[in-house]
Amino acid sequence: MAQFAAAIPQVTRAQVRRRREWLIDLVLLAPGLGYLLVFMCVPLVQVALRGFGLLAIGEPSQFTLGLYREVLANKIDRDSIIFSLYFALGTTVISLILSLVISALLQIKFPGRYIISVLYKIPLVVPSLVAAFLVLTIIDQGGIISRALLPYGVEWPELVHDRYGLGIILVLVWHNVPIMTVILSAVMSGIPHDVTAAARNLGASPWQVFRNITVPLSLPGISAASLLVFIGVFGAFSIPSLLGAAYPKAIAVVMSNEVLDRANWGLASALGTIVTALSAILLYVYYRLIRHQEAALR
Amino acid sequence: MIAPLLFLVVILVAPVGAVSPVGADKFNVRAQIDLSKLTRDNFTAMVTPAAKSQSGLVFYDFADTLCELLAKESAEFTQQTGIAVKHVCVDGDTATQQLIAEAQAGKPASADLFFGPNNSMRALTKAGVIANLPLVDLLPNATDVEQAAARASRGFKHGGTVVPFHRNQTALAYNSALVTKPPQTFEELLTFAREHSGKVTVTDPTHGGSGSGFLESALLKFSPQCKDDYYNFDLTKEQAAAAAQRCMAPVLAYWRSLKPHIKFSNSNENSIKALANNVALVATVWEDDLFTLATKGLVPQSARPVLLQTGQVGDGDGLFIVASTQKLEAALLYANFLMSDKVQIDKLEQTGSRTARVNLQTKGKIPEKLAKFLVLDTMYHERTRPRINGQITDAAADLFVKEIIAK
Amino acid sequence: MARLELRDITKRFGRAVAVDRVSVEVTDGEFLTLLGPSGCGKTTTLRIIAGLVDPDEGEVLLDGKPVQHFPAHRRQTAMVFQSYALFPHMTVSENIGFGLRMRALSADLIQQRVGEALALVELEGLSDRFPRQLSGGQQQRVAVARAIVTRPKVLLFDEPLSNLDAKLRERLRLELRALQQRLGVTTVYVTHDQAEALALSDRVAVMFTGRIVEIGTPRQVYRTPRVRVTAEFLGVTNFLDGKVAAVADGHYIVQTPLGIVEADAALGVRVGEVVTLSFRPEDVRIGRYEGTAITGRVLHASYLGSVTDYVVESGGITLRVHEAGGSARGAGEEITITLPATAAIVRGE
Amino acid sequence: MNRTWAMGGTPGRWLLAVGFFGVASLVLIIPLIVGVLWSLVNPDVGWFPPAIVPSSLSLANWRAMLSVPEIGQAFVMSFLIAPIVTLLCAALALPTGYALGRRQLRARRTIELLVLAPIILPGIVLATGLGSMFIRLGLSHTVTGVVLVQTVVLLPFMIRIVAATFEGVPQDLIDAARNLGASPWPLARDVLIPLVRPGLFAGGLFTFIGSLEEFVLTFIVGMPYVQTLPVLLWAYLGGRSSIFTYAAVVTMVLLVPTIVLMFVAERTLKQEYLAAGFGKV
Repeated sequence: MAQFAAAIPQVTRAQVRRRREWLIDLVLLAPGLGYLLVFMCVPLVQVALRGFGLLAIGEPSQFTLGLYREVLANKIDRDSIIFSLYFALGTTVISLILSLVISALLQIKFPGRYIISVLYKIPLVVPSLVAAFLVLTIIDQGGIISRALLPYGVEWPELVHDRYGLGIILVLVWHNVPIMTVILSAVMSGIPHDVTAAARNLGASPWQVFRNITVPLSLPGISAASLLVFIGVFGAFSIPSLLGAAYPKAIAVVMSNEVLDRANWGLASALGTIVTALSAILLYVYYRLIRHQEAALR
Repeated sequence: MIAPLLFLVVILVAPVGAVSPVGADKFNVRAQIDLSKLTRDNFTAMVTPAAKSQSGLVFYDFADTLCELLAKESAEFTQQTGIAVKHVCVDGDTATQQLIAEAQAGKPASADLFFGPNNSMRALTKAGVIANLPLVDLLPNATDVEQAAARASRGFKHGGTVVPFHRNQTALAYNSALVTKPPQTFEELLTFAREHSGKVTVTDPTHGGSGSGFLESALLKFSPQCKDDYYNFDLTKEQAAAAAQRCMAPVLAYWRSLKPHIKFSNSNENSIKALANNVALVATVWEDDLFTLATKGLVPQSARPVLLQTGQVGDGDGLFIVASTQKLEAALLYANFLMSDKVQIDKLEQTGSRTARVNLQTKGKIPEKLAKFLVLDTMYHERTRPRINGQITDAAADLFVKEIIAK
Repeated sequence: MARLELRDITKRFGRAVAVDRVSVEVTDGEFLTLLGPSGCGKTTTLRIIAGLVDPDEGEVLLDGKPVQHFPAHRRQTAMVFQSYALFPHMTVSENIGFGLRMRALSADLIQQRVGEALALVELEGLSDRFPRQLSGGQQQRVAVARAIVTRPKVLLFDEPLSNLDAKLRERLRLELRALQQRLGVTTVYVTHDQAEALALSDRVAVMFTGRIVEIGTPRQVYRTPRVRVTAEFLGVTNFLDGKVAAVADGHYIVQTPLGIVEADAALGVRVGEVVTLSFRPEDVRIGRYEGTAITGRVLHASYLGSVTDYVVESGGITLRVHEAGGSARGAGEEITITLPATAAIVRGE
Repeated sequence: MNRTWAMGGTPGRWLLAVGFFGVASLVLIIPLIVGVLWSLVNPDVGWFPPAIVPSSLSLANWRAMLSVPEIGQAFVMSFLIAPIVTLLCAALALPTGYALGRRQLRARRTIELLVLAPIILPGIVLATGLGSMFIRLGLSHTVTGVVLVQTVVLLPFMIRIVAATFEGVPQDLIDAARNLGASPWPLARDVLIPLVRPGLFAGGLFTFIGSLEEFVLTFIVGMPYVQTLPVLLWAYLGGRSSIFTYAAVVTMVLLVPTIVLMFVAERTLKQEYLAAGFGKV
């Protein structure tokens, strides 16, 4: 065996080995990636094609840009995209600020920290629909807060089904703060104590340490978390469908109406492609930015 | 990597051949019994034996308010007959699309019976989902069905294949503890809204029948000249859109003055919730919705329904047998059960859903403490109006969103 | 017991050459140390011997038989890792017995040999502890026990002492050497610590940038390095350029700016050639003795305990000079020093 | 002064603790109590403003909900689907996660992006594609279909957690085992698997809870036949009809098992696993 192997020239042997390694990789990757290829990529390709009138369901297939023209010409669809971008941005910014503060404070030892570090994860396992219900019972007109304020003659503003999507943002913040906090706490606890101690030693106040040391060193986590939350919220369906105003509607709600109520797969696909494309652009920008960022931190 | 992927795409999207309807040349449904011999009189004798051998009926029920009740009634039917029924609460539009998609794909339908939204019946018939049996003429319990509702749904003439199971009524609801004199005309409503700005809630017409019904009532009031079009059910989609365009102007004018003082809600129930939370003093509702939620303690005792003098539209929804069913006889038996006195009266008592059966005596069947959530019988008969051509409503609603809501 | 031979081993990672045509022979029972700065390829070479890394070219021979195609688990080498690599989920005795279990030995035999190994590293009482319950030194012993218990043909050490404090390191160094000699097992030891290499090894192979630049006994590589980097790496040294003036019975007479210094024979050096001499600070004596004595001025003195380290300037050239003990000469003081009788000629930049 | 406050002298620490618990009760505990109260509202009396606490409580809503099979079926469906999805994800993610965590892959970036995609893709887009595809495959409205779509969105978390766990096993330990004579199978059995077990457990728990929570895909692919608890909750929250009291009942039925599960397995939900699942992009 060894002699046989020795007889083969070195280069070929290396190639054989490389091919074998590649085969092993392939076999190992096949279950997971194969699954995703079949059940994610295929439908996505279908959505993309259907957005151009191909593979149409219930109508003749024909290449057309009409669906996109329809979307862009329709103020309702345009408004829904803008509305989704709006509450995604709002949710991301508010969640980021809150979770930065929470994560930073969680780095400090205080009585009951362990309980808090368990409690704050509850929203992670609570379905967002449950969150919607719980928040509704609190902040809706007629919710607990408005009832508590009634005797004082304070009129509680409309926070649910309102035009500014405040209820949507509130529930999404409730749900996303823990996710962000998990990511940010992990990053922050990775910052060596020496570094912050050094900054303190050089005369920085706690706030200055937070601003000049903690936040910059957490940037990779901050950007990743923000991206995840933003894209996730941008396509959110259940919360906006329950807490949204009659107008404008979130893009996902418009899509589901097109699909479920009108079986208008073509238009929904065009909208879906736009949503995906916007997310992809964002992801691309993120990677461009992160490359610089990472290079700087290394 | 790309090639196999494309291959997969092709395989998975290859169109499935349309399948021709099953059954005899006259009926699009397969039966054990001879359907051509079936009449109202021999119904029970003919259907029952065959039905007994069939079990596992699937019944799609789209009405939110009836979901709980019909689950119980289904269980009772099973107990009586031994025929198991799976009662599924569905979203009307979704289920419609599902059944159509299944029919187009040549797949057996997920449901054997569908109690569905009446404006879906046109599309469902076109797609061959509805068994072409004139249930209204066959079911013994359907003898006394109101003629206006028997053979058409929302203007679509189905010839009795869809039996009217449930009648309902759009209305205004108000809080009688805070509103002594409820608005009874559109003008009074406008005045009321101006005096109590933000305290009137209207359902978005694209999000709930209480809203689109209100829109139809407004069309009837402000553009009476279009009445012929409203009730012309032979219009094409384009003609309907043109009619809506023509008739909407005064309605839009009214709405422009009303809009600053009202709030839109995005579902029938949210309008009622606004009332319950004291956010609204007046709201557009379905009468049976108000009633049902009242039984669950979600409507304050002081809430009352009222109809505008110029009329508000009422409607109803029907149920039909799905053409691809393998359990036709059991489905027939079940449909007849749903039209029975007991179910129809339970329905009224527990959910405020009116019946299409004119001879059914319901007087005294409503518990005293719930009767106040129904429109008085005299007012109902005087002010109810049939719903107009649904295609006009759809076109009008689109215009409404564009001109009023999105502004 | 075995003889290990590497022939022209080359390993590239991407475009970087980690190991560059390394050839070396380790005789039966010999203790060879691969010494070099980090990144010189010594650990990679060790892993190639263990079969954990596949060489791109070259052969690994054990008792004359090529083994480079054997997977790691059939190499019959045992390695002690820098991190110890103790299995955190196994007790001490389970860790030690792991290799024996892999060889499907009987339970009794495993127990017996684990017991012996524990005794050998003096850890008898700790057999049921988990690694995280042990001190660093104890973990190190477990790692050693785990390696020797399989009775490997070749024992491999990858900087096994680098995670210990200085005192413990020195003690374990002695223990390791004693253990190796008792077992008589062929050993390859990787380190960047020159003192460790000198203390432990039969021979030291000095590696730079993937190559073995010099190999010899500790004495040879320290006292008479042939290569400039070796001299530099193995402690403080003085370099002095000069011209070969004459050759006499295997000795060179080299004329340097500071005077005549003799050098050991080196291959291929001709009279008239300019060479670099290397000599250690302790070879320069303070005071006037036989040989070339010069005067210089102390620029800087630091007391190191066993010696005092002086930086001495003479004729524009600075030299490092060590004097045993702690006589206190201050900066600026004029002193006389005697250059060493012999120095080594080194090559290379 | 400043120092005491922010860096936590003793008073500062107590202040921080009080603050945290205050916020936690406001955003977690009070909503839960209000949720419980809503499920106990007496339908004959109701709970209207300005009452802060219902004047009369009853179990009528629970009785009403439990008298129809709907909620029981949804419960069974949820807890039937979740373990199947978890097992499927584990089976698919183990080899792939291993490859990502431990092997040198040539197209690593692409593969990582592919695995990331379902996490950041809006569920509704996937649902649109899968919905139409499953109708053609006859998988719509089936448990199989729902299991398959949930797996699409949960598999990436599993793969990422498994990969991170495998990655976290020091190469030295693997090398040591091989060096000590472990061939691939004993290596996996005696060293690798015991070392990654906590990670696998965390991934499994994560997937299980994820499946219990998943809504949009289940909704679009499973409706109306496959109704899980979140779908039912959506229905009662206004998706179908807005019946707050019933929604409260469903909420409790859904919430209690998940929170219990979380507390039981709190230790496995370590930050690093969670961060691996959500974190790096």
